[in-house]
Amino acid sequence: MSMLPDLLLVMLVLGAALWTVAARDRRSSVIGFIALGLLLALVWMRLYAVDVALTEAAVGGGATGLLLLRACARLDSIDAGKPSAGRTLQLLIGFCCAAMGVGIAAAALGGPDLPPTLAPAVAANIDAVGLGNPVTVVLLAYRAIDTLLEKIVLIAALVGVWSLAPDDVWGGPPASLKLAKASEPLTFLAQILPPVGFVIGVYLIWNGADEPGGTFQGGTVLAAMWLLVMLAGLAEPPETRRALLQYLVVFGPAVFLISGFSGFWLAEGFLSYPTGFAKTMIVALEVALALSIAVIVAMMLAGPSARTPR
Amino acid sequence: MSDVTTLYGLCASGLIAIGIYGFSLQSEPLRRIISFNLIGTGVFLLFGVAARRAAAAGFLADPVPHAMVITGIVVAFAATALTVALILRLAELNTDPEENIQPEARDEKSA
Amino acid sequence: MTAGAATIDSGALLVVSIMLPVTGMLAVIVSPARRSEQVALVILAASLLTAVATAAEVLRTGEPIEYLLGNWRPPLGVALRADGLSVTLMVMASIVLSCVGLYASGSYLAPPDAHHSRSRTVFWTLLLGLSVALNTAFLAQDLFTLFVALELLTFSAVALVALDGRPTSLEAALRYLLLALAGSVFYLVGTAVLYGAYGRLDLSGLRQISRDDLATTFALSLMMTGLLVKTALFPMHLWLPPAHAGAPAAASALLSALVVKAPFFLIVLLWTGIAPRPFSVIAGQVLAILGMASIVFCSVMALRQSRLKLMIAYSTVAQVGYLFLVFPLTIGGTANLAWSGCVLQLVSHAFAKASMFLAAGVIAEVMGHDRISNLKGTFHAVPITLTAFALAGLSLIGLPISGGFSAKYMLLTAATEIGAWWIAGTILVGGLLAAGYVFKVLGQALAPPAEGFAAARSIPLHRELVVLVLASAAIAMGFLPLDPLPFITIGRMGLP
Amino acid sequence: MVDFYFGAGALVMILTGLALARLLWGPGPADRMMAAQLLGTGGGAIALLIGTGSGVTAMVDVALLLALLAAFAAVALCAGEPGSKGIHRERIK
Amino acid sequence: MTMFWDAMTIVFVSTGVFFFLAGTVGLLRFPDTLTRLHALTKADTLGFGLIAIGLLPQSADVRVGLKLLVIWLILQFAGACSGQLIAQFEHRSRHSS
Repeated sequence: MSMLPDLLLVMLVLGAALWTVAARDRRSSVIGFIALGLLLALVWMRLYAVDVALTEAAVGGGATGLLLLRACARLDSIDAGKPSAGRTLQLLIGFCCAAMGVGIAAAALGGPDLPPTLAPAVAANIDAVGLGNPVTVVLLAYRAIDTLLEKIVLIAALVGVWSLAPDDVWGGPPASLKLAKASEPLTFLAQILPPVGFVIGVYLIWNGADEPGGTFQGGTVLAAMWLLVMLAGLAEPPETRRALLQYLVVFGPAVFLISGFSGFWLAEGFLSYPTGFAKTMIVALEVALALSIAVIVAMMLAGPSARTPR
Repeated sequence: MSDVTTLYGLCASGLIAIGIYGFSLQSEPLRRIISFNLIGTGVFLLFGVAARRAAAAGFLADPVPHAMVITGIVVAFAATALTVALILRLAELNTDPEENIQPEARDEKSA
Repeated sequence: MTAGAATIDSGALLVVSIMLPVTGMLAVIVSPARRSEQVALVILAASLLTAVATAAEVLRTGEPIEYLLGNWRPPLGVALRADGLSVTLMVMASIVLSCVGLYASGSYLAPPDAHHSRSRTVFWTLLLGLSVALNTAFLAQDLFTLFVALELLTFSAVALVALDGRPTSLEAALRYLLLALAGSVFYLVGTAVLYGAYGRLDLSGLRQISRDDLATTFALSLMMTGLLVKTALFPMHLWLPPAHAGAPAAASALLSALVVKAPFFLIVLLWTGIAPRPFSVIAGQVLAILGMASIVFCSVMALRQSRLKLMIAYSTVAQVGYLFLVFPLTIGGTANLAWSGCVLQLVSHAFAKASMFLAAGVIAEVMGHDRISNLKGTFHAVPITLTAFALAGLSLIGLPISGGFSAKYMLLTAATEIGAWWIAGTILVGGLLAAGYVFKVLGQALAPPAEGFAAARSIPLHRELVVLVLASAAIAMGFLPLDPLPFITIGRMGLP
Repeated sequence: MVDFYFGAGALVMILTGLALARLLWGPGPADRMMAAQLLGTGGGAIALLIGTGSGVTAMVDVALLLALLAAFAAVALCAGEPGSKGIHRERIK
Repeated sequence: MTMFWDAMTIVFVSTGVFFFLAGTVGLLRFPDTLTRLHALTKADTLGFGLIAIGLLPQSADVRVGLKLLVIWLILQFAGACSGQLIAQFEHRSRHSS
């Protein structure tokens, strides 16, 4: 009995994936992908990875979904898709991919009977950090360098997105997100939901220290709420050259960097936290990072500048 | 419990295979980046399965791969955003060849 | 206690070499466009100093420098480690980055008649992004951290390719991005399988416990395939020529000289560090065969190009092919010589290729085009640049005295000593073909200018000098003794 | 009780799956937007049931996020429908 | 006492699932978009509410219970608004084409 939901879930996931690849038009494919993102949130819950489930729901269902859907709307007038490969080639590639899948399954599942794990090491050292959520401890203490570099990756990608603006509008605001068919229910939604979403986002960030949640999940929720306001036309995206915006983008990573270097003097080296203050510092860091993430994610979705700066 | 992880391991492999199939056969860049995301999702799921199999020390799963997956999801999102921006800009340039010649005219329209 | 203090100090060098460009990136974003160049140049100079200091420290002690980030011991934490090979590459990368920075400073990215702050801000931010990514790739000792570094490298490089905003560049950038992403995702599949099998991703740990089983073999094959796509080895090289040729000259120089080398370095890490014995032998053969195919096929392609930048880009694929010849050559007793040749090829190609792309940039600006058949009078217009081009060409062909010569000589000696005549033959054929494409350009460019020839634009002297400095560096590598280099084996696990 | 939760969860999953398939095939944009709504309610219910069944207390947070994003996704789908925001149309006008 | 609460959970959750069933049947059987919309938004939101109420007695602490109610409120609100949105969208696209 306990396997039944899992079996169904796997079938649904694979079905959505097949739909995403095979769907005739672009938009259906994107919606299949969004559905997949939400189903995966359930899968992650079954694998006891609630932090990942939250991230997958926020990113797969929310951020990536909006990104791809807006792209669909913009691409509509352009191309209708090209002829696909011949049937023999399709079969051949399909066969290769199936073989690859079998290989990966064999390699991943044929492991040792007693799987190796870092869980005991995480548990043994978690008291030194003083947080209740082991995933946050891994992200901001043991493997803090990955998290720091990930923020740099986000910034590089944002600069990459911004760089696609035409020369003459560089520094100006991105194209307005306001829906052409904006209407009263939308405005109403955009007035009521963001305060609720804001509280939920802050809750996720705050809660992340001890329970599932954290910076990226919370930050993305904040970004989603800002975008909702912009979609309803209640606010316009800011100019990318605005100093406040640029400082917000670098604020979180800069705080991370400073706290990392302070470890040389206050603790045992780069990216280590002074004993007793680790939790305080990590929570402060999470708040700063979430703020930057919210701005970066929202600006990535808004796209490059499209109007001349004032 | 190992049955469940086997099931999800197969699911992950299936996702990767479907994703690679889509990635290699589709010609439209937007569809390809969606397929890339499918492969990525499958890979993250592999990490998740490894984490669940390695539950120990009072944890229901090994938290280290979970942290890696979160980082991976963020990176994949950044990749998708950059690709989509490139696709859109390219499409824009291909439809409006006069794009860079009449910036002022465009401005008035969008204002 | 003093010994402990000393290690902390030298370890801090590793942290600084990654975090300095990070700081620079953040600073460039918030500083106004006209300041971005100064900020970046200061950071680049400081990075170069850090790299040299790190190299000096490794050379002085004869020991690798290791640093545990956050003081967490691997596999839980992530370690940085600088050994002979990685500091060599770090110094190389810093030199090339600084030279390209100098070349791009001043007028290059800022034509007075256009809104130039876009390309300025973007160029300098992402130049520093490349620096972060490369230094992390050379130092980090964890397969997942290396993945993040590879992604940072890709994003920075892609945006640089798209910098000039022309549809052709954007198309090349898009193709590059999609293939590079496919490469990273293959790498990540392998990483996931390895984590499932070993429960850790730190290199030193994996090295000790890696087994010869299905999971390891499969994972490593996937990872290497992904990295091969990123390093653009035949037959996965198709994205490279349009991308490298479409980028602005300064960016092309970085892409060809440095960006394709990071994935190669990772392949070396996997091959020497983790790969179990029977697998590594087979993989080594396969890699070498692909390398040989790259050399022959892409040299011919380079010969057939009519545009200068495309020719140089194809030459990159061919020259990177030489690096892969090293794997089967390490089996015999000449391993050390082969590795030295490989490293020398890597470094001298970086200098020569950077110089060549920058020279192509100067030539394109002076002549107003880069069609090889129409380059008469180039020498007359920019003698320094063309001298540099010729010197860099010598190194690519492998004529003495040059870094390329020493590198190919070492590889050739190693190949003949173990009787690998097929590798030796390819090296010679590759040299001949390279001579073909280099002299094709030189023959045109050295010809006297046609009637009424006038340079389209004059070039500031400092830029021509930078090109010459890079080419001279490639030549200067040829003055190293033709013996195995002891420096690169310091602390390198898995090297003989 | 665990079996009951899982059983109920499985049932909702089948129902949601069927409805999802219907909506994906559905002819118009409105059907697609309904799919988002469905994933919020259905997905939320499944999350709660399965979460309670497996003893994961934090499943409420997942359900909370799904509910919040369902509303967002409905709006996003509006943004993705033809004619709602085509930059080219806007310029041609 | 647990027996009583468990029974309550079973009753409410089962009714909730029944409403999901009704919603899905409506979705599959009803002929046009607006009636399908009606079936879906009403039945599913109600079904979710019943399931949430059913799970209330099982929640570990007050916070979890509160969150259950908040989710329901959000869903109701969002359902109402997006229902309106979808209907308007459908209405306009019918009249424009």
